[in-house]
Amino acid sequence: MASQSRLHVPKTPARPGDQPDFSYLKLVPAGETRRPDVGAASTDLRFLSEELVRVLDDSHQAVGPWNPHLDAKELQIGLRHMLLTRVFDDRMQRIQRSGKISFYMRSLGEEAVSVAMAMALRPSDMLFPSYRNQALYVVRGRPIVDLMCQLLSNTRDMCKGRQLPVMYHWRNGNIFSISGNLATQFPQAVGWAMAAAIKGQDDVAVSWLGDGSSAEADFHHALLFASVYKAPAILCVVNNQWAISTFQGFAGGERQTFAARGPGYGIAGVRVDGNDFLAVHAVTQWAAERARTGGGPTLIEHVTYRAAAHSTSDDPARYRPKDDYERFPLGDPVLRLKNHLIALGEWSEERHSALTAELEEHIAKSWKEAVGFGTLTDPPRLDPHLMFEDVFRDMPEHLRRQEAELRAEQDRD
Amino acid sequence: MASQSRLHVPKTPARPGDQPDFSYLKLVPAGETRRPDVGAASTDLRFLSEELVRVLDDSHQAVGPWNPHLDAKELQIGLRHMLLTRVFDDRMQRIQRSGKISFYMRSLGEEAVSVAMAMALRPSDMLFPSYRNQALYVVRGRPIVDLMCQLLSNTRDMCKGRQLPVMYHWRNGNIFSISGNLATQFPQAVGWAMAAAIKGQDDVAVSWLGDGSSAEADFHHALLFASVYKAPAILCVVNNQWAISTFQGFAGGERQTFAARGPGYGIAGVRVDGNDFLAVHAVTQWAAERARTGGGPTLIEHVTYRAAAHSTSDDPARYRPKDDYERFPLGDPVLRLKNHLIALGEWSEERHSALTAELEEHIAKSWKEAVGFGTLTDPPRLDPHLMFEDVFRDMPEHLRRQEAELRAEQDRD
Amino acid sequence: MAQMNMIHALNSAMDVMLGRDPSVVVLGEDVGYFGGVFRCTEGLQRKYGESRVLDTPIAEGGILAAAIGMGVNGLRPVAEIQFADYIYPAYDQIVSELARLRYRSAGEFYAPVTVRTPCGGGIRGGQTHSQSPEALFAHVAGLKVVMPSNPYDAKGLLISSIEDDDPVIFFEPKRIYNGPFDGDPHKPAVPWSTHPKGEVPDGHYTVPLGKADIVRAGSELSIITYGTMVHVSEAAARGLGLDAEIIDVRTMVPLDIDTICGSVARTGRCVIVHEATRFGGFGAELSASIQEQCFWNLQAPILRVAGWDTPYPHAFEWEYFPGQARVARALKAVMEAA
Amino acid sequence: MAQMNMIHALNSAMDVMLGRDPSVVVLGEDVGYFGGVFRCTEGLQRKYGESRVLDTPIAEGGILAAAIGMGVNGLRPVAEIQFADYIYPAYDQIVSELARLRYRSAGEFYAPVTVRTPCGGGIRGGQTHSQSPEALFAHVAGLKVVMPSNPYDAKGLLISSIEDDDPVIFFEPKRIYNGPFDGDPHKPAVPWSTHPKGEVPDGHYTVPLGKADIVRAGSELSIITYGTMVHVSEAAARGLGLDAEIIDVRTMVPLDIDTICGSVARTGRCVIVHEATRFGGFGAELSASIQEQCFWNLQAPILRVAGWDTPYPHAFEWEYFPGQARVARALKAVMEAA
Ligand SMILES: Cc1ncc(C[n+]2csc(CCOP(=O)(O)OP(=O)(O)O)c2C)c(N)n1
Ligand SMILES: Cc1ncc(C[n+]2csc(CCOP(=O)(O)OP(=O)(O)O)c2C)c(N)n1
Ligand SMILES: [Mg+2]
Ligand SMILES: [Mg+2]
Repeated sequence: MASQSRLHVPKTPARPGDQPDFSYLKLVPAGETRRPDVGAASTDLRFLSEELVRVLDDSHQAVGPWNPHLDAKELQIGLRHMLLTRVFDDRMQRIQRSGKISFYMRSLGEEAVSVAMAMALRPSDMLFPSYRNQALYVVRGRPIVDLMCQLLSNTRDMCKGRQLPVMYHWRNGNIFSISGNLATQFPQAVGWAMAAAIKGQDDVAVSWLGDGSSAEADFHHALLFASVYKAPAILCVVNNQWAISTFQGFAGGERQTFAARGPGYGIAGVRVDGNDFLAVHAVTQWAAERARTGGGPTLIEHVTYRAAAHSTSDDPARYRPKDDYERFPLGDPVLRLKNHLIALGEWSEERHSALTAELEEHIAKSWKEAVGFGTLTDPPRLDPHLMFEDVFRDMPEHLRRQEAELRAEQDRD
Repeated sequence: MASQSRLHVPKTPARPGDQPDFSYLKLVPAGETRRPDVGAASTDLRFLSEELVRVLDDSHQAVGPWNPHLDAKELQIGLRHMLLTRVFDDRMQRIQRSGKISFYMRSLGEEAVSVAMAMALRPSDMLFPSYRNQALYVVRGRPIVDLMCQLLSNTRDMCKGRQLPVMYHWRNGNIFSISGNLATQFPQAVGWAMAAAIKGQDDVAVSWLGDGSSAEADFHHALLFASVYKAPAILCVVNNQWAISTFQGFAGGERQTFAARGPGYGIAGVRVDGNDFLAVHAVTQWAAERARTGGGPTLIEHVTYRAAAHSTSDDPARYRPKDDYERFPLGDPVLRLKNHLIALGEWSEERHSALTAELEEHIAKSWKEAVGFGTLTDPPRLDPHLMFEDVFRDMPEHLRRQEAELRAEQDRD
Repeated sequence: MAQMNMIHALNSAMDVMLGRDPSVVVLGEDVGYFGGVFRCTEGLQRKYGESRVLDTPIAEGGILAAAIGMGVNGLRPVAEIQFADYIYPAYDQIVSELARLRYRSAGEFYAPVTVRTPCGGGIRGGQTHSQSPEALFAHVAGLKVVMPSNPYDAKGLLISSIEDDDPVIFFEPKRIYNGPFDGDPHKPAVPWSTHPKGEVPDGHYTVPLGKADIVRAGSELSIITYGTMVHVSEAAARGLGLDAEIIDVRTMVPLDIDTICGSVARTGRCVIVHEATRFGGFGAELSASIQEQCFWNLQAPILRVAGWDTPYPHAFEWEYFPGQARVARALKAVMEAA
Repeated sequence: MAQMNMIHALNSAMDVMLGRDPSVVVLGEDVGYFGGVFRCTEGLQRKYGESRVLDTPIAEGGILAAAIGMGVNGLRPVAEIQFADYIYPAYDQIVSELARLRYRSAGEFYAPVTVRTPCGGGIRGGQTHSQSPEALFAHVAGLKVVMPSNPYDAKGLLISSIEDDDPVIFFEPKRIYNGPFDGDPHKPAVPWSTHPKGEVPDGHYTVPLGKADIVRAGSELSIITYGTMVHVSEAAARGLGLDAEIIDVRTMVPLDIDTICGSVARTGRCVIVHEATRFGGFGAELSASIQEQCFWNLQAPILRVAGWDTPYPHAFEWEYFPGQARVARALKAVMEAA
């Protein structure tokens, strides 16, 4: 039966044993894509969804109309945030193997997406992240120790032991709670933005999901509601080419960009080099200003690459070439910003090594502090009865009784 | 609070008391839109989703590259199907008022969409209609009596009394069962088309939903799966401007056409004058050939108008101008085809009145026959125990016991 | 005080809350300009504006997601799902998000969303305008579930639901929107004006969530029911001349199990009545809990009267609907047992 | 005969059916090239090709809709939902469409879709990798609902499900994919090779839907359970030295109530055990039905042991999970009663 099949199945460019192949990636040289007025009609912006906004060229210079002209200090801060995120991820990955935390997800290779965007936004803008945007916490200044305590589900865990590692939240930092269910945050961000418009707030809602997650119904709900009510929202598809083992062609990326979905719904769509700190920053500024001035939502596709395994439960060697990432044409976001700063004479290998060492030291110290508040396996431990709280604002009678049952059960042990 | 609101709310062009206003409708003169090769890449077809395919001009002539050059006989058959549908709808509407049937939905003003499409397709193509495509049954030759028996939930009801009126189905006619839940049939049609491709079948799946229904998640599921697997499917948004009381702007039609969603997903999108029998026929042929030759799916937006109330439970005078339809720029599909045939010298007012009389007679006779098999209120009646069948292929024990309980309950009465 | 049917009472509850609390918004399909297909929101958009009473796209999942986001941003959304039969596209946002947001964020985030939706049969609506899916929500930790049986409770419970910081799924038995219904479709319809609970205060008042109502005190057996079936049960018991204690559950979550078990402990006999399909319906939870707590008081098996385990059939509505005959059979069986 | 764990057994069932019946297709997220995140479909795409074993977009609603359409066009789709916690986006297509298609079309159309999905906790998966939502499907008329507790049943029941013309929701308790689990996380893991039901025929065989399995005959009380809890219940009863009759429900719909009530009628005592949250869980239906039919035989109240009515908490997994201690308390209570 399969023999006579005419079903089209998206091609995956390279599997284990194959040569990495990125010929499918439509690239545009840095500086080439036009920067339209933030007030332009979405129907005049189609080119933004099909080209590729880039600022950093191959000789590490910032070029073209999208150059945000950030001063060196800001770039150095950005580099530091990206590096800290990377060092943190790297350490947590190794610690998970040791069994002290049950699960972890790295953002290796995608740090610019979260860092440049968070830096280009206002602290009062509300962020609805996926599980791979940990750098947002770094930029907004949440102590790493707090994140580690969540990973450890220990006595200082912001989630009171209820959530899987990396499912952070931070009300005072205006970062929404991460759901284990993909894409649900996307239309919620639009609802938040609608409320902002209703209340006359200036703030923008920003949300992220992956190329694979864009297949979920909530992606459509988000674009549709954002379009209908012109909600002040920035919706990001982080196209890192992979959804666990599945290539982005299976999410509809084979014949069309993800950014192009925007114009289809009558909203602006922008395709940006997600590993180009300056380009991401510039596009974010543009979309935020557009939203704040009543221009409505923007869909941003970040073209990047998931350099690490999907999670600590995953082994990419099973489904893609080992050296795939080394061949990725858009390179590494940390390296590219570093080289740009060096080209500007504002950075050096020495300073970079020094910074790396300093951050590793900081992470190591933070970890020591965090484990002092307990781990999943070692005391001190959270009181299990926290399990019954926050199901409702006030604990109803049936949960009080179950709590009592548990107490009795434990007394028997 | 509302005072300071900045929320954009889509405009509804005219409400009761206002002058009808169709200035929002982007029109293109008949004959102007290009007819590309059926094998063209979806990315080169964007213009089809933004312009408007039209064949019949204001002087009732068939013009331009999309003219399907159908012979007069075929046009007369099309006119007959449309007229029969209209006469049937009209009679059922009046009968519902008399209480003999519990509910009805007319397709007044939209007859060309179903008739021209069904005539342009093969009998083996599988149709997944909404509740406003009754003309498909007329074209495929299901006796009107059978439809009436369904409306009456009588002893000849194809649904065995289980479904609300108009929720027809016809396996041997290759017409899928209508669900009361909007849009669910859209991705199911794509699954059917995927199976056709897997089996190496030549047949195409065709589905319809309304402008309002296109907001449902299943619209997105359908376009996405159709795009990923290049399924041989034709997906139609029947944009009749209204979703009960809600204008199509609330479904995302304010700044972009519905057809434009297609290119956003990398599939062909065509916007067609849904009241132009010839244009609908031509576009359907094009899309069907494209699908059969491996070109993949097409999204068709039919620009038309819901001339009648949403259903017998609705009163449009509450939410739109009484004379809105009379001012609709694309006119009436029956009248337009009739005038075209007259212009061709292939039809006349006399023949039209004669045909109308003949069809009214046919409907009246059919109704007499149908009520002979019982009505919702008058015997003969279906055996209520049919209620327990077809929940599963074989009736499980717990339903046998409930069936017995019902029998006992009825004996007590 | 005024005479109100359930539609007026629900409309009045939203009117009162929109007026008192600027953070309250109403959204849903056809709820704005049109006032809702059942007229429950009639006049509210004219009074409070297009950004307090919003017409939405036909996307139940999007409506719920938007409501959650609005709730997180300080609004108090009241979302209407046009028919309970159409709530499933929103099921993921309700079950995975709305119900668990407060829990997973350790109380930092929550969305005080009320979801109003007409449920139940008896209106010739067929399989997609007649469903009673309350059990599919009552099983989900983090949701409150409510169903009123009269205008007075409808307004008071809806105001409580809107003011409540937890998510509430508010079911409205559409068969009794315009008047109480005793299960006999052949009798002329009775308006709410004939019923004491059709007397409704104009202003703000609440009926607390989590409290069942003893509709009729009695000694011979306890009938535990809610929604339309409260009226059918009353008629059935009256028909048999039984001194039944009839309890209107009103709130399925949190469940007022003490009032319910207190009654069964006294009467020793219990019949549970609901419209939803029987297998795995909410009656199963009631039966199981009552049996656990009142086992030693029971003089007869607890029986459940419910809809048959089939989709809701259009032509056989009155054979499907658990009317007086079906309730009466169970009442007799329970009285005759021992 | 071969030694298989549950993953091998499920893989073998799909392999056998793909080989025997050209209309069988397998589809889901990561099920193709990769072989599934739990490896259940490993090797199948290589063996049967990309259009018999399909990788899909991450859209559970789309996967179910496509499967329904394929089923209508003569295929026999086996759809995998990566975790039961992610089945809700497909809930509308399952409840409104798959379950009711045959009924609403009077038998003209149906879709013989099997939905496989890993369920249950015990793997440190937190609130979105640990759920047991079977009650949310068992209440829906038109769906068959299955949950195996060992490799032999898993393969036989999955083949029956795929061959069945009705839709089947097939839950796989992921905690026992690799070995039976008695509820004690501190003991070293035991492989299926140590268990008689780890012996599985290589070829085609079926375990019929709708038949419960008396895992252990006994006289003192009946334990009604399924999935992982079969093993926890056995251990708990053993620990108390009770001569318990343990019944593995296996198929929740259609339910083998006669075998269950036959047992309870004999023993007069009954404990129901499942992992899902207690309120409105499937145990409520079991308790209610057993009580209705066995009331006069019962010497003690039927008790339910279940997960607490909260989301599944990551750090408190073993306080949440209904382990031997919780089961033992109920067993003692039921034995001591009277
Ligand atoms: C509703 C839902 N379906 C499936 C999953 C399982 N799952 C978790 S991550 C993932 C892949 C997501 O890929 P992508 O969206 O590209 O994000 P990335 O991991 O690449 O950042 C899947 C299938 C889930 N968490 N939720
Ligand atoms: C899932 C779902 N939500 C809501 C409804 C109620 N409803 C029935 S028809 C309709 C309007 C549909 O409008 P449109 O899609 O434009 O089709 P038209 O009636 O104009 O042909 C609505 C809201 C439904 N049947 N199903
Ligand atoms: Mg990805
Ligand atoms: Mg419409």
